[in-house]
Amino acid sequence: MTYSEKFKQLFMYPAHANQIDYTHTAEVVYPEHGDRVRIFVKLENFLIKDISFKAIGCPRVIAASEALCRLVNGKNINIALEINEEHIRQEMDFHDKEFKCIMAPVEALKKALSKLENE
Amino acid sequence: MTYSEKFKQLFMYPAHANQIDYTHTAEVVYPEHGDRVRIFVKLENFLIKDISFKAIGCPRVIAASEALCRLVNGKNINIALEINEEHIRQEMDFHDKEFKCIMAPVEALKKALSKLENE
Amino acid sequence: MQVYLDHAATTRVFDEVAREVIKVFTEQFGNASSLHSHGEQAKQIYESARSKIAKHINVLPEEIFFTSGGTEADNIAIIGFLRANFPEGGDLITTEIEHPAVLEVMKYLEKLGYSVTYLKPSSEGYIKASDFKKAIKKNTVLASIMWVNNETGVIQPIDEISKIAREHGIVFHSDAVQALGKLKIDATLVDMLSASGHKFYAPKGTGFLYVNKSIKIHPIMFGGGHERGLRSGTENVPGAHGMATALQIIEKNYDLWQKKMLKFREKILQTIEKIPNHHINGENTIVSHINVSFKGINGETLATALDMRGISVSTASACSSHHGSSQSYVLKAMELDEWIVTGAVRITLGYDNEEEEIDYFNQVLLEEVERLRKLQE
Amino acid sequence: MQVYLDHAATTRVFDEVAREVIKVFTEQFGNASSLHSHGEQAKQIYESARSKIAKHINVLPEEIFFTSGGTEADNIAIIGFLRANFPEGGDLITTEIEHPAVLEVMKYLEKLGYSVTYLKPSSEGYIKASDFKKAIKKNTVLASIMWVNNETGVIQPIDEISKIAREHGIVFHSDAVQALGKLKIDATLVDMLSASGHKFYAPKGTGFLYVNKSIKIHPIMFGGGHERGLRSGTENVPGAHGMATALQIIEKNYDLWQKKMLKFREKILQTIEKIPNHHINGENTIVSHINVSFKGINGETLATALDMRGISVSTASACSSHHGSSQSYVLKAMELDEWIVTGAVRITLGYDNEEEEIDYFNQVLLEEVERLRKLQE
Ligand SMILES: Cc1ncc(COP(=O)(O)O)c(C=O)c1O
Ligand SMILES: Cc1ncc(COP(=O)(O)O)c(C=O)c1O
Ligand code: FES
Ligand code: FES
Repeated sequence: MTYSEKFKQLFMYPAHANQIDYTHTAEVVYPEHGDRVRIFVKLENFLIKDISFKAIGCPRVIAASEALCRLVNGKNINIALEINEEHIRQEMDFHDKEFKCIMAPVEALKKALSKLENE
Repeated sequence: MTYSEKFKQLFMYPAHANQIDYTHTAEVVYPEHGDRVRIFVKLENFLIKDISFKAIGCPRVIAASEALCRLVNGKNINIALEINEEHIRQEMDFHDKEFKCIMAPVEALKKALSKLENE
Repeated sequence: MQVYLDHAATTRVFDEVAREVIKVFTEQFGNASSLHSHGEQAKQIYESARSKIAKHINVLPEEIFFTSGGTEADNIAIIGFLRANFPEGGDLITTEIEHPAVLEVMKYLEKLGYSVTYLKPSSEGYIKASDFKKAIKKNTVLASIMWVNNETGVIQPIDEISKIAREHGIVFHSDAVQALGKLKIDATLVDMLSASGHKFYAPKGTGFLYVNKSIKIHPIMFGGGHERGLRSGTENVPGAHGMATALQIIEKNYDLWQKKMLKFREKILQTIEKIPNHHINGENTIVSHINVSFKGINGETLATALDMRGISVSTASACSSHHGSSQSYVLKAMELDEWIVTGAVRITLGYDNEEEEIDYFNQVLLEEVERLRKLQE
Repeated sequence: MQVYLDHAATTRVFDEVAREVIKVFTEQFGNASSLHSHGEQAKQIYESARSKIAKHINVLPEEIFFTSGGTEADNIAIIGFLRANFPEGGDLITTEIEHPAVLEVMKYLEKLGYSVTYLKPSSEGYIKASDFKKAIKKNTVLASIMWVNNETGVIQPIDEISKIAREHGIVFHSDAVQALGKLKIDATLVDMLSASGHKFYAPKGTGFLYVNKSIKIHPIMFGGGHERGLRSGTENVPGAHGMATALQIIEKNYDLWQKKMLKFREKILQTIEKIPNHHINGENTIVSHINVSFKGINGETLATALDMRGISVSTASACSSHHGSSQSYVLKAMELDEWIVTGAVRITLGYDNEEEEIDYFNQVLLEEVERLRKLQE
């Protein structure tokens, strides 16, 4: 499979796979694919001050995790919660619609923030 | 099919396809092969003083006709009558036993000389 | 001088095609099904070849399936179509003048219980569309009629037959092995079409089958599911690229080369006209093809004499066993005289022939016909 | 640096082979079935290739049949043998770890009414001869067991199985696609053997089938009756010559190259030993083959990371659809842990690899495994 230069940058040089002081976290697992993503968020006044991920799985899930982090870091959570498949695909420059697991990090982020909504 | 240099010489440069004053002649036809050979012999005291052929048919029948003429020209008819398949093959340097029509000229010679025996 | 005039048997790979194939052998050598970049590079070349070939015959890339040659394309088309759609039987229409790659498939199918109608050609080597129409039965499910015959070079009325086949809902396959690269082919006239690379200056062991996307077809060989399941086996990337390259070269030079062929053809025909008692076998042929008989001269004998003088032509009447001379079933089906059938030689021009080669051929032809006729006088 | 370590998928055509093939493309380009000298020259090269290949595997030239690849050879062997000898049915023995070119044929035959016994490998990837013996039934007519497995590289006990098959009068076919050129093969151990040229540095679209002369076999494709009726289609002379040339080059350099491979293998294994939590998949493999899993790293992910650094290896666990990750049926049959199956990458050395390539690979492997594991911590 050929990947774009953007994809390659995300997959090979993820900047958000670090450890951060987080306020919220959640994990999503796609068991049939062996994909597992945990998102850590440091929230301050509905602002995503910092974000990071842990990922195990296919190249797409790793690249998508980094893509999400880049998209939402420093943003208001309202913007973060509007991230959809198309945004992720654009950021990854990856357009094969067959692969759904690129949504695992988005789901994890929503799950993490859903706790906030319940607070 | 690859043919030997000897075969090529016989087929391309037959020296005995000329017209001669003959004393005996006979024709043999292999109808299923479309081969037809006539042998002309000029006999003098049981000596083949001259011999020639006419041939229509496959390359092998033409080469064999010339081979026979070369083998028996100037020879005693006893020698001529002993010519067999092996002699012809050697003279032609052609060793594929599948092809029987190389015996057509030999048969024609024998037929021509058989008239002599009956005389 | 060595003169090759047997381009209907096979062609010399174009130098440029050879260079391109070598590049793929050693640079884009990956397996087109591999996910890594070596595989991707190969896949790109492979799919680009598919697109170019599709365009050449006016169909879609996904309608092209690569095969190992014309024989395999014919087999997949006919057997694969019947397995997928009419496994229980049916009537097939073909001709008496097909290549064995179709005829032997038909014989196999007859053993399996299919019925086959064989159309007879005219004495000019032509299948009449009206005969095709008459042959249609209620249970006719497939027709296989070649685009150009390999012995006579006669172009068959594919457009007329196509119309009738469509009116009757009969799927129409055409063996275009002798047509590709020699005629401008619009494959949308038919539902399936076979081609073979080595007939158009590409490497041996290559070919393709066009299958209209509306046609369901099964494989005849099983494995990794390549070519969307129709033809398993590691993709022959250099071969496909070789075919596409050759067809592009032909497209680019087509008009020029056709003119050249026509000129050479005229020169040869003028020479033949000088020789009494000959017969040209087949009318309305492709430009590169001349099939001719000289009375009293066995075709094999003339071909051998020419060969010994450096010229390769072919004959369908070689004697191959003690069972007698094997004769061309194509010329026999045309009901030509015995001397024509046994005397036929096939002269097929190629884009790589030179004028001096043609001149040499003409001279030798005159000499050898005269010489061989003298052997009988 | 570009490093190709996927030689089990396909190989780069040797430069010398490429040059030889080109020569045939443009000089001995005749049709091997033509009677003229262009044809004769081609035929000589073709038959000489057949002899060399026959000698390489210790059989007779007339026992070698050229095909378009390994897939076709497997199909002809199995289907052709059954059509000729047991058209009514019978029991077949094969393994769970065969290539699809055998497994899919078996599935097809099951639909036709044959019964098939699939032998399970040990967790080391090995088919036990004793299991083969136990599987034999009264109506067992054919066994098809590969010489070397394409995923693990494990060498199967062909000699032991051969003995048992002979004792029971069972015809024995072996898919030796991954063995040719890598092991010294004595094909007389089996009755039929398949090979594929592009796996041993010859062009794609080439292959051959050995059939012991005592075995009756039918074609699966019909046409001009080439290859003594078993495989119709214009002879791929350059392809056959390419295969013979490649095998001769390998014969000449065999000992030297095996030593080189062994050294490279040791270097890679030493690197792998430095990495905790790995598993080598398969024991008693050919020298060029290493299949390994690293805990916590998806095989596709590691292969992709290596690819992005210029290194081509392969994995059998790529996710190819929304239906979930497809896993290697070979490793699953070996009943290895889930992480091993999804983590496996296949590293296959070639005779054309250089030491600096191996050193680069080792360094990158260490770095990428560490990096990818860190993503999880
Ligand atoms: C009309 C026709 N069909 C089919 C074939 C078979 O093609 P191939 O020999 O490439 O398989 C040929 C040539 O041999 C042919 O001339
Ligand atoms: C063991 C085995 N058998 C058969 C094949 C099929 O060979 P080919 O793709 O050349 O038809 C392969 C390779 O793909 C293989 O590895
Ligand atoms: S593993 Fe299936 S797409 Fe990620
Ligand atoms: S024609 Fe049959 S061998 Fe002379």
